[in-house]
Amino acid sequence: MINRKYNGFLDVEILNLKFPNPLILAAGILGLTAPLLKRVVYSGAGGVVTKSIGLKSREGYPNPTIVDLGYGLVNSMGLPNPGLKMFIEELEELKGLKVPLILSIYAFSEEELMTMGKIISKLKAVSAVELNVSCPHVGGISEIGKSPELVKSYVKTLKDNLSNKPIIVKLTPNVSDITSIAMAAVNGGADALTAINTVKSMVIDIETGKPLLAGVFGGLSGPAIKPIALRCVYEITETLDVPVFGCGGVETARDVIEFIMAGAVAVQIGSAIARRGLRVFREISIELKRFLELKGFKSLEEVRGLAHRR
Amino acid sequence: MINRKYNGFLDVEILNLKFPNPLILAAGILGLTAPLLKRVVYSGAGGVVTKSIGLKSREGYPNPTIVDLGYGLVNSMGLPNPGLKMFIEELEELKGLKVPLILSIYAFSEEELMTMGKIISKLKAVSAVELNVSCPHVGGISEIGKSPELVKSYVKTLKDNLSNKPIIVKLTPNVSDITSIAMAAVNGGADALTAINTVKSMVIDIETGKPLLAGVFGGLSGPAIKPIALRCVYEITETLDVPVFGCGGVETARDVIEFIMAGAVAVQIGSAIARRGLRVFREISIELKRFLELKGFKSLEEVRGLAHRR
Amino acid sequence: MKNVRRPVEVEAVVEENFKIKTFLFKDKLCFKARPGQFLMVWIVGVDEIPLSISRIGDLCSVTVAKVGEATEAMHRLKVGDRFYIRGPYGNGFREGGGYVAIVAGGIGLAALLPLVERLNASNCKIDVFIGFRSKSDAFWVDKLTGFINGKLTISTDDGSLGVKGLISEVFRGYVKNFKPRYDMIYTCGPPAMIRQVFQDCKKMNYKVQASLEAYMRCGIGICGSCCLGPYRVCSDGPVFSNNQLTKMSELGIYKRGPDGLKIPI
Amino acid sequence: MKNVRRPVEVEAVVEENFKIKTFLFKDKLCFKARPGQFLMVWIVGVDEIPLSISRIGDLCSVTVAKVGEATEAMHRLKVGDRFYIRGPYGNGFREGGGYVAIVAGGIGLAALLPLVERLNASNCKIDVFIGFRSKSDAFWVDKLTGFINGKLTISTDDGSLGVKGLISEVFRGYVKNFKPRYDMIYTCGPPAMIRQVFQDCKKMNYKVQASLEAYMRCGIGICGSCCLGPYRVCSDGPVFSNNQLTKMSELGIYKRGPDGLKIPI
Ligand SMILES: Cc1cc2nc3c(=O)[nH]c(=O)nc-3n(C[C@H](O)[C@H](O)[C@H](O)COP(=O)(O)OP(=O)(O)OC[C@H]3O[C@@H](n4cnc5c(N)ncnc54)[C@H](O)[C@@H]3O)c2cc1C
Ligand SMILES: Cc1cc2nc3c(=O)[nH]c(=O)nc-3n(C[C@H](O)[C@H](O)[C@H](O)COP(=O)(O)OP(=O)(O)OC[C@H]3O[C@@H](n4cnc5c(N)ncnc54)[C@H](O)[C@@H]3O)c2cc1C
Ligand SMILES: Cc1cc2nc3c(=O)[nH]c(=O)nc-3n(C[C@H](O)[C@H](O)[C@H](O)COP(=O)(O)O)c2cc1C
Ligand SMILES: Cc1cc2nc3c(=O)[nH]c(=O)nc-3n(C[C@H](O)[C@H](O)[C@H](O)COP(=O)(O)O)c2cc1C
Ligand code: FES
Ligand code: FES
Repeated sequence: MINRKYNGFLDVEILNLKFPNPLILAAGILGLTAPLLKRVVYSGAGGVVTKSIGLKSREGYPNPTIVDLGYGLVNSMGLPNPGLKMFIEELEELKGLKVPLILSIYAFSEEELMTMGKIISKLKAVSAVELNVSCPHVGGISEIGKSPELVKSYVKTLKDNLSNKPIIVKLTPNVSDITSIAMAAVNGGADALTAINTVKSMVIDIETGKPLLAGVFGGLSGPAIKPIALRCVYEITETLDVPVFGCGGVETARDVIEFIMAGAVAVQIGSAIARRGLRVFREISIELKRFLELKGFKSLEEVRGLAHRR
Repeated sequence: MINRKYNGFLDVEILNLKFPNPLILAAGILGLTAPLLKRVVYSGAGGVVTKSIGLKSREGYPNPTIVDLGYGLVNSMGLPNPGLKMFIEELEELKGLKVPLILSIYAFSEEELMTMGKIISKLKAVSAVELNVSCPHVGGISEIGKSPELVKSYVKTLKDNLSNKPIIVKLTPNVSDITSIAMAAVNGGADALTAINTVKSMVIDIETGKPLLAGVFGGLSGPAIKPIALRCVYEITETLDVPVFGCGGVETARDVIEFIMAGAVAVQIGSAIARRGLRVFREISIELKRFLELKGFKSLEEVRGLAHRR
Repeated sequence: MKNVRRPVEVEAVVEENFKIKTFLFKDKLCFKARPGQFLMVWIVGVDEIPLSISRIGDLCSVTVAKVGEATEAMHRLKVGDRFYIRGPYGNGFREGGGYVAIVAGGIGLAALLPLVERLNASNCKIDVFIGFRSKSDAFWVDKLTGFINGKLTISTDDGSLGVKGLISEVFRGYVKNFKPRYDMIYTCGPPAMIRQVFQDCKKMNYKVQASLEAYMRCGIGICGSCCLGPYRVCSDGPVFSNNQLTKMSELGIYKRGPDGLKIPI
Repeated sequence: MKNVRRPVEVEAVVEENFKIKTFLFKDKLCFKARPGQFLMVWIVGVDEIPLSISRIGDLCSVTVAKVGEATEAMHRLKVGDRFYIRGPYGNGFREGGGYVAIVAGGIGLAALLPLVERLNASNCKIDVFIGFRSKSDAFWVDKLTGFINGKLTISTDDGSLGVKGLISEVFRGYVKNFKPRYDMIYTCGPPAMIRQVFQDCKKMNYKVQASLEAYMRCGIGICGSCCLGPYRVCSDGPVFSNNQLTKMSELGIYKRGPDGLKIPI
């Protein structure tokens, strides 16, 4: 499933896609325009996921849309995006990107997904599709990700309408049993999974007594959710033999190692960019190499899944 | 449902029990012996919940059992306790406690619960029972709390075998829809709810590549889970008219206010004791009074549920 | 922590003209702000919007042009009312010595005033070019006169005050004719103006620092709402210099709405 | 952060006697520890246990009696091996001046040695009473001789070294006879010994600081595993003084197991 070339030390091959390093920009973080995505790649990301794109454009929620708690962020962007047709302009500009470009999409119905699948099939720039069924603050989306039946059905619909591109399903931790959802995704035809999206949360402004976020609920990200995300990755990879992208609270090389040891093939990085800036990719790469060398590992593959061995 | 006497400013009456302030010691925190529980009361707690007690004694997991992440703790104690019969000794010593004493219990089967209910019915010292169906790291317990059917059935069994004591059910956030579990608890006969227990998590030691906690999984508590707990309290009180004890990450008076605004009748405090010590109860009480006075509120009741009003 | 929303109380309100008001408040973090930095200002129940810090000191301020719902709500604030701020955000202007020009359009002056004060204090020679739509839109002309030791040029679209014409054109005419040896051009205003000013400055080999605007949500560089070329206005900017400005082909041509759609300017 | 587990490398191992070894390591936080503080020591795959810091300096140490699984695993560690520590935890001893007595039983000496060093350095007069089961259990007798300027009394249960008898009884006899005017009694050892010493000291109106033991998990004062009377040994202690000791009726009578059950001593 995974091939590693040892020369680069950090490069990984997942779903037949070559990632120069396992540090991928997470969905919804900066991924709205081609020039900015290119800059993220130039900054050292091993791959990028776009903002989640729907069939139609969405304005998202009014401000305030983000709260910084120090140990994590709570956001309720509400999936703002220009809609697939307009986003194609950006994707056209991204042809020839040096790292895999993963298009994140969401849909409110299987009909929408069908239409989107057909359009995306023709997009050369797109290396893989990440299906977001897990945004906790947009009604109609999180509900999909909580139901094994819906997840399976949505994934199957996408699979049937998408030619030649692997499907990654991004899972929500806001469920009783993430493994059963993961299994449903795989049964529907998912080639890989991303765990996790944000944890459903809330912040109250005590001066006014009102929910602080205009969207009332938000999603918790950053360090606060790292132990939850690790548990999810571990639970899934304990049962299923499917590539899992670890996501949630990655800020340092140590975090990356934890995720790989828990069974992830690579990680996605979001909130850390607020604290460490875009240089987070290059810096973690260097720290990662140093760690592997120090410990005498010849590749990330040697580290992967270590926590499962007893 | 709740009566407030204005003289004390902070006192609340819940389930016909008078709490001098809304700051209650959370289950499993120090609550293993009578002398220590008395000291917690002496330190200013408005009520105390004991360690979760089972029918039989349990050693819990071997060390290490706790990880401090700075912004939260991950513990996998594994419900160590001396068993109900031996714990009665401690409860006897606690008769005449000046604040409500809530006995936290768990059971692996309804038969066990039946037996426990009958024994507890006779214990004068116990003001109320909190049923723990939510410990994320002990197999057989968290499963109960994830199933509405089991929750309802367990609560009903306890209700049928417990005379004259209110039942509080402590909920897990590790579910797809906490409101449906809350509803099941109420339908089974719960008089109040506590939200939330810890969030299922994991920590990996990157030096060895192994899960750090001997129990593999642990429960995340402290500031990291506050936004999750607030969301749970809000979701439950948006739908149900039942007293809810807010629990998760309370460290300051501001946190208490957030929980009360989200709809909680009082809060439980656990992890904060590691950082602020036992004086946390008295200190928060003072801060709380100051806040209410400053804002011109005459009671906590005026603050409660504010976030639900639009 | 600067990212935590904190309430501030309105200490004074100054009506600058029929649509611009300045709100003064105290804040420790703003006290240490650099000219050109901005705040995310939350008017509860309405919106959270970016506003430049228009005064840095024991009393700080934002200066707000009424253009829509949030700015109208701000204009209703009275002394003693509260609003929330987080920040200061962004890089702010780099201050240099020597001979500089300020080219401002309308409310763009808000971001530039603290800079002018600083540059003046450090004995720069400062020429100011400032354009308004009309005489009634003008503000701070007296303030500027007090601060600068160079030339003050005002233009209005209708000629009701100063020269008639766009300030970018007035500026272009001046530098072409007199070829002043500016060490830096600082500019803020409508994007079309900035585009023009920057292009002219390139021809003259001037160094430019332009403070730009874009739709903002997070203010901390992760949501991507504020992108302009390969940059985030909130955290790579809002002040950009020649190399960066060159890479923003869309500057003054289109901007992006909350949905990321391109809106022609 | 002291609560984060950090690996340390064994720099040297000293075999104190047939069942006690001292492990030396470097650690910045331990360097600043107070005598009487302890560490939670994690031997990966085995257990995490509390151990007193038995030396404070550029090299720090723990001194471990082999009594079960975890301590046996520690005894297998060689120079260059690693184990994890967190801490230092607990209050440690308060140091005073004047004339003091140290009453130690067996491995209890580990917690007391850094204290003796400090007291000696601050020119206290120190009498030491130390009890071992038998001559083969003795350790650090030379070390102590070097440090103290007062009386050194050794006892063994079987009389194979020093006086025959329990050290608590030897101590009782001495103070009854000579009524020395101790300013402080520092004690650490088996709980029954401490109980006895404390009771005798109360009669003599001595001030006592006793370092106690209990089963520990969190080390940070929340799990309740280590309770003794109304106190948590990990964070209210491990060193307790007269008032507190009076409230621990169970001291030396029973202790609590990992399940909280009372175990008679
Ligand atoms: C870095 C920066 C500094 C600014 N400084 C000032 C200042 O000092 N004084 C001043 O009057 N104005 C300033 N603005 C512009 C100000 O933010 C907008 O005028 C304000 O947001 C309008 O809100 P509204 O609800 O009144 O108008 P709306 O009717 O909502 O919109 C009017 C215009 O404002 C823009 N706008 C609305 N919301 C935002 C947002 N969240 N982020 C960016 N633009 C938005 C819209 O795109 C539209 O072009 C600044 C903008 C930026 C990016
Ligand atoms: C504050 C403190 C300081 C200590 N300092 C030292 C020291 O410097 N040198 C030394 O040799 N010993 C010290 N001990 C005792 C040491 O912790 C135990 O000997 C050790 O835990 C035994 O572990 P084991 O697995 O080898 O034995 P086991 O067979 O597991 O148990 C033997 C005994 O140790 C006790 N024990 C086991 N685990 C723990 C635990 N987590 N916490 C407390 N007691 C436990 C058991 O209750 C039993 O009485 C100290 C204890 C405390 C509380
Ligand atoms: C501002 C913001 C916007 C996000 N937008 C999306 C999105 O559009 N689609 C999506 O699948 N996840 C979105 N996420 C979730 C992230 O991709 C990621 O799953 C989560 O933030 C956890 O990773 P982190 O802790 O590294 O941020 C967003 C997160 C943030 C903070
Ligand atoms: C060390 C520890 C032990 C706990 N033991 C129990 C327990 O026995 N029963 C229970 O219901 N909850 C237990 N909990 C959960 C707490 O009661 C509480 O729900 C959780 O810690 C969140 O609150 P906090 O953030 O204030 O700690 C325990 C938590 C900790 C940290
Ligand atoms: S406002 Fe979010 S990146 Fe700039
Ligand atoms: S070891 Fe947990 S309270 Fe002392």
